[in-house]
Amino acid sequence: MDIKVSVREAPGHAYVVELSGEIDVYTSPKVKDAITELIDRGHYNLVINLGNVRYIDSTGLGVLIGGLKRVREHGGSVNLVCTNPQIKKIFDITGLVKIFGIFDDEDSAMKALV
Amino acid sequence: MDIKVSVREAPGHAYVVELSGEIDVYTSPKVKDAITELIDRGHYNLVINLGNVRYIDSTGLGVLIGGLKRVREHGGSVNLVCTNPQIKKIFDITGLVKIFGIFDDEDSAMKALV
Amino acid sequence: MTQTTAGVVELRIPRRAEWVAVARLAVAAVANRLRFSIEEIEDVKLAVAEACTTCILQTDAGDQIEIYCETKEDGLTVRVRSLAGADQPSPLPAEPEPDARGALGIFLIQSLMDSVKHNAGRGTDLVMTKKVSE
Amino acid sequence: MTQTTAGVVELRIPRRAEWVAVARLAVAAVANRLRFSIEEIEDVKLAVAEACTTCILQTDAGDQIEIYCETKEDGLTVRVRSLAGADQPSPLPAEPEPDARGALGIFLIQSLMDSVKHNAGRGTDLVMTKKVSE
Ligand SMILES: Nc1ncnc2c1ncn2[C@@H]1O[C@H](COP(=O)(O)OP(=O)(O)O)[C@@H](O)[C@H]1O
Ligand SMILES: Nc1ncnc2c1ncn2[C@@H]1O[C@H](COP(=O)(O)OP(=O)(O)O)[C@@H](O)[C@H]1O
Repeated sequence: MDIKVSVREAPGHAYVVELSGEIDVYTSPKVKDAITELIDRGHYNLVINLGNVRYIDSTGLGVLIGGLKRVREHGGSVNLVCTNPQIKKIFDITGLVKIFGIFDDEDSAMKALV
Repeated sequence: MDIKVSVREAPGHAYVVELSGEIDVYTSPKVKDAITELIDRGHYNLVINLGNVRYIDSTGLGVLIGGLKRVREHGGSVNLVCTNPQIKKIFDITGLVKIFGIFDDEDSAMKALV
Repeated sequence: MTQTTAGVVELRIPRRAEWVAVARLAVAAVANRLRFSIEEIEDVKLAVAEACTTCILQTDAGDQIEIYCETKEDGLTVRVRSLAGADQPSPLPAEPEPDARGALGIFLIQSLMDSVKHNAGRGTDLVMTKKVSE
Repeated sequence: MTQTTAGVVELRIPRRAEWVAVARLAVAAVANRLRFSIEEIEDVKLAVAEACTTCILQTDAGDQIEIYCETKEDGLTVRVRSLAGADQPSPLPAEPEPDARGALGIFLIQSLMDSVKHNAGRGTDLVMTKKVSE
């Protein structure tokens, strides 16, 4: 019922935002803050790892979409790591699968950034 | 939110009742039926394995106590396998730890039967 | 079986973001009583949570959210509405929000449930159903 | 912090054994909003479930169980009572059961919570509190 956010630098000027827990109307502001801070500091190539996210709602999707819009303004991009079938389904249903790169592991998500 | 009950014969005329899930006012009749059937068939040395039980309430305890009373009338006994600290605590609080043999694994529970 | 699946469960939570998790878990537990698959239970959970989020994002919608679940052998109906608590005056009629806020949530509810009805009136009032598959 | 932990959550379930799991999970979710430890949350869960079981084991106690939770920064108060639904006549006053049925449940509630009060009257009506430790 909570979210853990951890941010770390990866080789090649990319940043990984690792989320674990549930992203909902209560916890998504915390996710938004972490992403906004990275972007404000000039980091526009992000991998957001949803590997340990059990649940995401529309506010969580909204935060990811918002992040993507901002990094694109600077020529950057956001790749997601997601294996949970229920969460993948949400990206399918909403068509967001077409605007995010979605990968099974961090390595592939990272390589696809460049 | 459900209980799985599986019964199997063990060496030395003992029977193991393996429970997994939650034992509450809704599911305990199922547990009671399994134990009653064993006793009706003349099996009085039982190991009840609570290793995969996440939750037990007073009706579940009542079923275990009822089983113990009946096998004792025939010189038998009931040993429990239990490692979950929350469930151990319930046996402590109610003092049932003094009337049941409680063991960390099935082997020890089985050996202590004889 | 009808005996074990037909029933009404009512839940009221404060109309605040931190309580939506309670609605989500309670509704998942209700759905679990029916013959829904795990995926269907997740669908119901998200749909009800989105309805609660809709209640929260609206202004002037009272201080509570009521989640009314009616279970039958073959499916579940959930009504989610914002309402004023007993100790608070009735909310003013809510103006529909001009921006797209919540559109994604409503879209998800429509996608995950078999039917959704929006009752007109102040605040949010959504009635959604999901049938057990097969 | 007060903003995120003070609140009232009300839940009504059918007075039948198969619905107690819903109360249990909802109350665990409510307790999870406070600074309770996992062990304390399990305590609250079991105590509330035992109170629901008490409602169910009594005869003539209406067709619903109401679980009323009030959370504060420093703890939780839960009132569990049996009540007649709107579409059913009021239950007759219940005779106290002569056997020991439910004694173990009441004992567990007393052990797991900081205080329990039994309101006199028909049916079951238990008010229990638990404070957050430290
Ligand atoms: N299927 C979609 N594909 C791409 N963008 C979307 C989709 N659905 C919503 N959006 C956009 O995502 C953002 C967040 O949407 P939403 O959560 O509905 O509202 P809000 O803008 O209030 O957060 C908005 O900018 C919206 O235009
Ligand atoms: N702490 C205890 N130690 C031993 N036996 C107990 C204890 N508490 C209750 N019992 C016995 O366990 C059985 C079940 O108890 P309980 O669930 O309270 O009522 P019921 O008899 O209606 O199932 C009863 O026979 C009761 O006497």
